[in-house]
Amino acid sequence: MTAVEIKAFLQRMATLVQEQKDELTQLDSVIGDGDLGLTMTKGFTAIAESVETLEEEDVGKLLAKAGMVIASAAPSTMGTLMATGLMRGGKAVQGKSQINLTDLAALFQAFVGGIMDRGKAKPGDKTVLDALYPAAMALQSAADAEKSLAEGIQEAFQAACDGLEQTKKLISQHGKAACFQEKTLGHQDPGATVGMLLFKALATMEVSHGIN
Amino acid sequence: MTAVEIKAFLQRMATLVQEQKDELTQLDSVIGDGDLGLTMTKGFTAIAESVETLEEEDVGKLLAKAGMVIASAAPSTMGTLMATGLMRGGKAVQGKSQINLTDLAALFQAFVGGIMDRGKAKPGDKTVLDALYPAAMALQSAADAEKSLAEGIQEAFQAACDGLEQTKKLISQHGKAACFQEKTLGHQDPGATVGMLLFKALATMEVSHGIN
Amino acid sequence: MRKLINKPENFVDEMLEGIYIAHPDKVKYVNDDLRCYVRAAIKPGKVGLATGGGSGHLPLFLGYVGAGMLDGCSVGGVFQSPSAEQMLNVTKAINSGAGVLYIYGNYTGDIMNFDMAAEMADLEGIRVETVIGWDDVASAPKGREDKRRGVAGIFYIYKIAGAAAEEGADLDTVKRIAEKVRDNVRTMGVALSPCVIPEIGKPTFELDAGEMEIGMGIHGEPGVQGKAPLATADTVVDQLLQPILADRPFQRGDTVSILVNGLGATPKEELYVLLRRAYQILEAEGISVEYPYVGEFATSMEMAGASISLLRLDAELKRLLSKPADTPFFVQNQL
Amino acid sequence: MRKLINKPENFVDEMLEGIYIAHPDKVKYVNDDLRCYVRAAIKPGKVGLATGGGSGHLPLFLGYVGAGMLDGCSVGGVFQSPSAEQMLNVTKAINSGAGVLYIYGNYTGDIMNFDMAAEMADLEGIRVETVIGWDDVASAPKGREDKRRGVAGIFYIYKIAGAAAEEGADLDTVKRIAEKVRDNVRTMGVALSPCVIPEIGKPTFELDAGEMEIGMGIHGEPGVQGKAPLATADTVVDQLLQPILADRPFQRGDTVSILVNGLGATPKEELYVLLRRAYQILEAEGISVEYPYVGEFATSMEMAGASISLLRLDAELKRLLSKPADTPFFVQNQL
Ligand SMILES: Nc1ncnc2c1ncn2[C@@H]1O[C@H](COP(=O)(O)OP(=O)(O)O)[C@@H](O)[C@H]1O
Ligand SMILES: Nc1ncnc2c1ncn2[C@@H]1O[C@H](COP(=O)(O)OP(=O)(O)O)[C@@H](O)[C@H]1O
Ligand SMILES: [Mg+2]
Ligand SMILES: [Mg+2]
Ligand SMILES: [Mg+2]
Ligand SMILES: [Mg+2]
Repeated sequence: MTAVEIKAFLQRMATLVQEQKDELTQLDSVIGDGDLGLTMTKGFTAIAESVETLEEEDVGKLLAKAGMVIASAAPSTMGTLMATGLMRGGKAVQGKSQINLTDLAALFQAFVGGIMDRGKAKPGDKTVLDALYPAAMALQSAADAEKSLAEGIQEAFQAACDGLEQTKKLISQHGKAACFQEKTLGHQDPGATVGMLLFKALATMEVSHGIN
Repeated sequence: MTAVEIKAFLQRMATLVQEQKDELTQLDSVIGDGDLGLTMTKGFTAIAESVETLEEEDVGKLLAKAGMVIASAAPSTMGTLMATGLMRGGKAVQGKSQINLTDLAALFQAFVGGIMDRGKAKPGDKTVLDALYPAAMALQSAADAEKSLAEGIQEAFQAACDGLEQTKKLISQHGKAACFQEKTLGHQDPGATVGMLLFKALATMEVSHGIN
Repeated sequence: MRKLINKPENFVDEMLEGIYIAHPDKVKYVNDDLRCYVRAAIKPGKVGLATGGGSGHLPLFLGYVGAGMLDGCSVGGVFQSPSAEQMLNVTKAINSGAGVLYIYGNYTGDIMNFDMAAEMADLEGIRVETVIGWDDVASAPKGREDKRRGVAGIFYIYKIAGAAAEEGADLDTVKRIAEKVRDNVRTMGVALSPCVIPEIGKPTFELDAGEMEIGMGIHGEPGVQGKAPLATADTVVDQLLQPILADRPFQRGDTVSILVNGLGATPKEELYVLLRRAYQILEAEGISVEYPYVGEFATSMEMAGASISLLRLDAELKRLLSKPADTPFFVQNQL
Repeated sequence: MRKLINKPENFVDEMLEGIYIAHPDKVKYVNDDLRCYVRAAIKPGKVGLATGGGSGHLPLFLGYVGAGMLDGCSVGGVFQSPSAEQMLNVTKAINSGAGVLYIYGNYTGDIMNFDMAAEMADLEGIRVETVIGWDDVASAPKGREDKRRGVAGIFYIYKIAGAAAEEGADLDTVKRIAEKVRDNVRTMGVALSPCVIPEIGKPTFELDAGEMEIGMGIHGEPGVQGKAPLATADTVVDQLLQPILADRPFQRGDTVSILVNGLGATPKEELYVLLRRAYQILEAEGISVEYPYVGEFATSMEMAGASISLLRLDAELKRLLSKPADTPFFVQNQL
């Protein structure tokens, strides 16, 4: 993937988040404060707009820049976690103008690690990590198995979807949802939904000349 | 009429006002603040309760006492006007343990005069006076024509009803209604409704041994 | 009803009990009547300032009793006048020989009761003078100022007359100053929702979400223009300031104080949005603003909406407005 | 929406413009960013106190920036954290060499951003310490205090830490005192209506007239017990105080300050009705009350409801609480 494709990915994410705005708001209303649709739309739209005209070939710097944009545009929990993930993920691939599946796996390992550092949560706590962590793991396995980039992304997307589904069986341990405790059982985690969308964006982004 | 009958009159008024509570509130909502049902019920109920056990043969003192009670129990515009009317009307018949039609006419002349002094309104200004003034005049005419007490009261009641009806054609000049100006046209004056009820109470009160 | 109350008929007295419990060093009641509310310590020789009116408007009316402002307040039921007897009792309690000034809003019920109280006070040898607040431009045309309702602008009369009395001015002087404030203050309000009188239990009028009523009174007296679709904050400010500025006494070169008052449910955030626009308009008119006040000064319980008052300042009013005040509901340091 | 606003997306900035216009002698902004809100004059050598958080809670958070309280506040969108960058800019502006203490509420978004800001400030050589308010008893069980939300009780941390800093205490001392306040304050709230975030335009939850939710958070986070029919004011106070008193640290013989806080639409009249009952209960528990505060201290825009906070006082806290403060939103004379 080149910087152009990373832009396409980020733009696809903005579109997906816009489309899912009401659903995100709805999910966050039940076990949170109902702002997630708004903040994610704001944050990813700001990213999409700012990368549009950005002349940047370095994939890492592009992602770090996107992280800084969302940090200011949407400094909510998810906005800040996405910012941290993008900045750390970008740092992991800094200097590259083209990334392969191994790079993408490294990027998301760092992305997830950054979120864990910042939010002090772990998989199973019913957060965005429950979609991101298995997806990052799937990317790594696919890279280790020398699968194609497209295959790796598909498997990661699937893992994210499964992880998201699993959040319904978990009890929230962090953020505004934590005080609902048992009442969060049965509800899909709003943040994990955003995590899943990141991989859906990767899996469904429009590319001019195929992902490579 | 003896003090016993004056009590019956005041008690009848309390009942009528209670029955009309919602209508008074409704009338006062349209061109006022909607409290008239509440204040009149409070005020006349307080009178009814306090005269119940009062050993007072002097009709004048009884009425003055009733005025003092409503002054404290319902110090709204109408409450205060009724208080002033009762006190001034009482003063006009002070010392009498029995009043005839001539006395009743004098009582209501003073009643109306007190209200005019206190509120600085005149008939035609769309106030309680538009029911009370013609009724007091009718009492006076009946007394001059040496009619019976019952006849005089009937004629006064009729005059109050007619006066009340006329208020629909007037524009409010006083109180909270005054700022509506033209918009008060077509609406029956809430205070005049209370004025009419005073004469309805006289005309329909329960008496043990006939009005005499 | 979205209200935290017990029995509606006990509402006012329970509120008063809470106030006396909270501020025993500042206020007390006289005549064993919770509704006869006076400053804990009356300053000897000072002109006494009394007000009174219905409950449901906090901090109006009793909230302005305290150092640098008023000495006593008779407290009525929700939106109801207190009785003449209660006013008399307050008058007697706060009179320390220099006479008493009544300052209250232009409502028939209050006027009649204060007049009765003044007559009774006169019989007891207490000199009483009266200044009635009538700042609500919406409620009567120019030239009929004395027919206008008293609304949030009365705060300025309390504040400035209070400062004068605190300095030791005599009754005639305090009255003159209070009248000057009355003649130089104008208010317009807008309501966005009704409120509920506890004892009535339902709104006295209907106003749907998305509707507003410009010029509505603080008891829900309908505005002069009727209901209209809710406009933007800036448009609303334009609609409020236009009739104020058209009325005298505001002119290019004037200095005014502005009071942006919340009616109850409207948050402070919105009041500052209104203030912003008001400054823009006043600047364009060549009127400069000093001493802005923003907050809840005269409410209608949980009514949503706001009012804007302008007071034209001269040197005397400005000096007195800047003086400190300290009541349980209003604290101001020297400005 | 019963709101006086212009474009929802401009709401916060227009509010801020209004505030800066009204109080130019008291507050200003730095970095050309309206949302980096600081005291107009920074006292040299004083420990800087910074807070920050979402808008929609006035006077929280920025309202406590001023003499005797805080030095700066980064301002977020409605119910949204400000950004780490904004926090850093405020930190730099208020640091006069003695270090900066962050005091804010226990919300993940704020924590992560303040942590990032502290890391960045550290790189710039500014010593930053943090005390997080977590007073809301409803939001996590005893023993998990650090999981509780920060609500109105944070006022006490600002007030008391602010007084200590103003006196010249060093960063460690101010932090120790702020932590003591945090450990001794407890709050419970009740909501009677939802509020509307301008940019969302509809209530984030439903609460019918005649319903209440005990323990609801100030962003509308549902309470622990769910909706219930609205009870009388006295019963509500019982339900609020019981869990506070069951939690440590309140015991017979204690002296407390009480804060009865309105969430926005609830009138002051009702707050005093609540206060009355709270005193009755505390008296029965052998707890004496000094320094009651009643009013709007931490709101959720036009939400109806209230919260009650208790702070256990020792001699040090009492002395500092009694000190004067003067901000555009909160004025207190020496008590
Ligand atoms: N400490 C944490 N670490 C990782 N994710 C978290 C943490 N706390 C909350 N989240 C995620 O954030 C989501 C809520 O995000 P958001 O609506 O932005 O929060 P808020 O409105 O409280 O700022 C939750 O659904 C959860 O997935
Ligand atoms: N100055 C006045 N003189 C006589 N009657 C008046 C005067 N002002 C108002 N009224 C009467 O009072 C009625 C309203 O009474 P009330 O509801 O008690 O007033 P408020 O609620 O304003 O105290 C009006 O309908 C009118 O008949
Ligand atoms: Mg959220
Ligand atoms: Mg009325
Ligand atoms: Mg309010
Ligand atoms: Mg409010």
